Amino acid sequence: MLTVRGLKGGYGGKLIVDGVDLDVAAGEIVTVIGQNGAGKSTILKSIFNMAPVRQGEVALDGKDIFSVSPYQMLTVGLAYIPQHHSVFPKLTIAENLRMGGYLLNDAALLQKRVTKVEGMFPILAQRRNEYAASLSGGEQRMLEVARTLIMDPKVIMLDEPSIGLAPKMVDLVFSTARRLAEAGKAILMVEQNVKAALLASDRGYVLELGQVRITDDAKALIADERVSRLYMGIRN
Amino acid sequence: MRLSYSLIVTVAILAFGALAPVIFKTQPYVLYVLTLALCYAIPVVGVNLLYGYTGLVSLGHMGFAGIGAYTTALLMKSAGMPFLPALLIGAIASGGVGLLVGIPCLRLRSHFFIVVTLAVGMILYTLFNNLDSITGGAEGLPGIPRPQRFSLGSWNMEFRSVSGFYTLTFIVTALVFGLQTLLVRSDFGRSLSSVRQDEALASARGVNVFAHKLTAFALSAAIAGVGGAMKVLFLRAAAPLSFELQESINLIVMLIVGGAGYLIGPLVGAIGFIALPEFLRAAAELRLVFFGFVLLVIARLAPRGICGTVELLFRKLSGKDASVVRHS
Amino acid sequence: MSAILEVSGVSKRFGGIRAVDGATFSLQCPGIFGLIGPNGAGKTTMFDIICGRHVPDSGEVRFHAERINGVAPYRLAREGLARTFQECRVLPDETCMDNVLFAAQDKRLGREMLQAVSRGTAARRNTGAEARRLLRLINLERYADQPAGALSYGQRRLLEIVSCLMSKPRILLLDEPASGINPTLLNTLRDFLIEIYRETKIVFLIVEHNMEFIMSLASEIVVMHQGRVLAQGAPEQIQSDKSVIDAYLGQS
Amino acid sequence: MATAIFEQLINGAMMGSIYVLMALGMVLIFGVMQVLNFAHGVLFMIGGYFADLFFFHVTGSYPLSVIFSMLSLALIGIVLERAIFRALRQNLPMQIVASLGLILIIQNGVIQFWGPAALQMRTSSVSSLVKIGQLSFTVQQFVIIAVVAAAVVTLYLFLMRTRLGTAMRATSQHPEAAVVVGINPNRVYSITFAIACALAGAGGALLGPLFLIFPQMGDGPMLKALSAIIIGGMGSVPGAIIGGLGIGIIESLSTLAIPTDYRDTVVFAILILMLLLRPWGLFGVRVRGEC
Repeated sequence: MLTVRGLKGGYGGKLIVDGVDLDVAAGEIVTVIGQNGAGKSTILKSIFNMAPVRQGEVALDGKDIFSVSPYQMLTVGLAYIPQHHSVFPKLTIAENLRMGGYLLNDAALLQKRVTKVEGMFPILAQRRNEYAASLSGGEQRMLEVARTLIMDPKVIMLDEPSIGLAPKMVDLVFSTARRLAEAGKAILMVEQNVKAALLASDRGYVLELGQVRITDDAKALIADERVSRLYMGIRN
Repeated sequence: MRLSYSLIVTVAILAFGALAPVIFKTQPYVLYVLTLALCYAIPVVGVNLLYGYTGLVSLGHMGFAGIGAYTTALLMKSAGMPFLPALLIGAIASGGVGLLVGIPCLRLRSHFFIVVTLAVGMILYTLFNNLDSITGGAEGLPGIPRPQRFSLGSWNMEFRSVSGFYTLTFIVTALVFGLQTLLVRSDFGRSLSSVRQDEALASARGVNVFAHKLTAFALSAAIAGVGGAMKVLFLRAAAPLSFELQESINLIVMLIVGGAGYLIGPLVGAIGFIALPEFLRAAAELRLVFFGFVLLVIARLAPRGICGTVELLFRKLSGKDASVVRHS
Repeated sequence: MSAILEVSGVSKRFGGIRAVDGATFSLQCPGIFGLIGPNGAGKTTMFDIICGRHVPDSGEVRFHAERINGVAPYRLAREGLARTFQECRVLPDETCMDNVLFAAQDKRLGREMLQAVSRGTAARRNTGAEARRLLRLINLERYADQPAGALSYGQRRLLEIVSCLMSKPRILLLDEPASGINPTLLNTLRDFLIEIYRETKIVFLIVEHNMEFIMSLASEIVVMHQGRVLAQGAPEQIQSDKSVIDAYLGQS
Repeated sequence: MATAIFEQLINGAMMGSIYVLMALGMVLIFGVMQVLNFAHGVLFMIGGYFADLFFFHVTGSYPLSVIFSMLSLALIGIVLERAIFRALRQNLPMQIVASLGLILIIQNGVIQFWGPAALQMRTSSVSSLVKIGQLSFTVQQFVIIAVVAAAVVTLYLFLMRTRLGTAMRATSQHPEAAVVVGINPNRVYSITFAIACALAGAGGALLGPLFLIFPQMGDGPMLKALSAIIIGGMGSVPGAIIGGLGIGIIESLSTLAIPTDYRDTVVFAILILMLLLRPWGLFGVRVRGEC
């Protein structure tokens, strides 16, 4: 589904991601872990064409989407949820969802998609006329996922979805990701919460200083000694 | 090479300035326009100290020039005070008002600070226009005496004639430019420049950013006051119209076109804006339209005015690296 | 002998989030100290509190037994606290030499005005030699007269550190010096830091993500997690500390 | 006394409406693009000149010439945004230099093209009077208040109900998230500028017939509109509306107490007090962090 070859990216003169190859198949959850500053977020920004300095190839279903402008990525099926809260705080939940479908100019289809998504997240349906800022951290995360699903993308990239959430909410986020994968979507996650994320994923990449050091099945990585040593800066 | 380059330019300007009365003996009109340009160059130096070196934009600076002008004019006209003390008190008055405005307003965010200077300029203009008992209201203050004769042994100088007053203005302008050079090429100037480039870094290195901004603002207001006073003495009348919003905008136009952050930027800008068009006989409006386009070019392509472009060309010709060092 | 830097019970909230929550640690003697912790542990906020950029809601920070929390950054700089920035800030329009000399300049308004009148250049001349020596140390001497804006990111990072040293600080705070630096320059940076530590013998406090870099450089590590100090000790001890590994791998 | 107050209230509401038109334009541009457009006054002014041009030379009908004037200003707005302000979004000093450049070009261009003398635009709505008690007002005054009220409601509905309006609000609240959901920021910026300049054009076209159309007619209203958006709270649309109306009414009522020459000073004194005591304004959100 999503293939990335030789990706380089950075900003402010700093080259942070230095040649990364990645693959995410449909129905699969792939997680990228590594200490922060290793370039995890920059990978997603570079794929989505939001990093000022970038090189390499990005293809979705074999089609090259490297030079697609960021606000058109959804039209080719690639969605991205940024790290910090990306809801529109002073828009209502319903308006946030409508903005999720900004690119749809068919009102009926938009309404159909909104009701389908509200079905998946009942909390959003009940409070649809409240401002998004009134939601809790976890609920805002749900709204972001729901908003992204309006365009029914093939690939969804999540930047540290569990950050700042209570454990109960973290499980909800990862189970939702699993539900989406089972529905055939490809999920690429970047995570700080290593153990919980790997438990919920199929495959993982371990990143250090902008390069992939280890790639393996998620279960294998959990048991892999090298991961914790790498986190502690011990040269293996 | 760097020092000699700016030394040559300075000596050349000083020589030409000093000899101007002789060169243009037969054309008093040229001297008239040059004097007017110099009267404008002085407040532009004030704005240069503020924007060019400290990074603060003030849209009401002719208001401070007005305070200096009216103070000096009243002291000379009613109190009969000689020129020098009256000018100094005028400068202190405008500098003082600058301090009073600066203390509360310099802590505001840049958007708000600019709007406050605009509002202060407007309020000062309204006061000049309406305090009839003091400023003579809309008609202004006529009959301002020229400075008395100044004699040194056998050699004496009178300021009634255009060339006489030109020489006086030239001396005052040279002193103001000398003050600017002293301030800029010193530890104080370096701290101001650090405030312009990166306030957080400046304070992390020990610069009291607020104190430096306040000092720069008060100094630039005082210098503007001197400029206002000279212009009023030259025209022998103080009218509110010469201190309204449009005039404050002209100061910034002159600075930006001349070259903000350059010592001779204000002079080049003032001559270019005031003197040049007089000789080209272009209609006033076309001149301003032309300057409008020059501003757009500067805003978009960000060359640093005439001085910046000249330096860039100079560096390219001499093959040195094209990047520009500001306080040349 | 009281500790050089003492942080006791410091807390700071931004909106709902408790960035720093009662952190306490102290640096007793000169040395290179690392301050690490997973994302959102509050180490950057802690760093900014020590530098005076944020005022803590509660608790105290003492530098050589003097209370410094709430003191303005420019006063701290004059007290001998020098810091670098995460985004690496230099004066882009000034030459490298002027950047370094400016850092050493006495920035009290009165002194500056005096110099403007007296035109005294003795102060600048004396520091000129030291400046050239340090520039040679980071082989930037040939760029002395080039504007700092033209340097590469790594070179600007070294110039920033040299500028800090020029003001003869009693403590040097480095904010993620290794981030975005290519491996070859990283060794130059490590050797340079070791070299200047040997020369100055003051406290270096380095906030850093690059574990391999900080573990090989620091003599003592402070680990922060969820706004509190989780552990403090020698690198080897920290690397094998179960609670630290769990903190990083998200067993929180 | 009551009739004098009532008369000033009407005048205040009328002038306040003009300030609202100008303030709405400036607050939209600032809210969505963080650009402070000091040249808004001259755009307001050429709105008047275009209305005069269309009225005398193209269509005889005043309403049509107002609409044509708004359309031409919208076009000018798109060109200005594209050529000048889009690149200056982070650079406040250069925004000012560009604005000053525009002021010089447009103001002196108008003097060159139309001549310095003021234009008289006698429309029917100005000459016919309305009698209330023993006070008489020109119909134009009520036309202005009505048109501005309609403009405010239309703008409100546009921002709240339409896809594009919501996209504009979204971009001003969270630019990165707007891009992520597929909103093209450049398109939003040019539409914002088009609307803002059209509103300014409407202001000029409405005020022109009542007073005179002359090159400096936009300067005063621009300064009042600028004060309005700051007092109302930078970036807050309701703030701009209430700020604009408030200044108009306070200004007119103040003429009962103090000489009319000090009318402007009252407004600027309030502005400075507001900036010192409550820089984030009535409705603005308190922005934390170093000032």
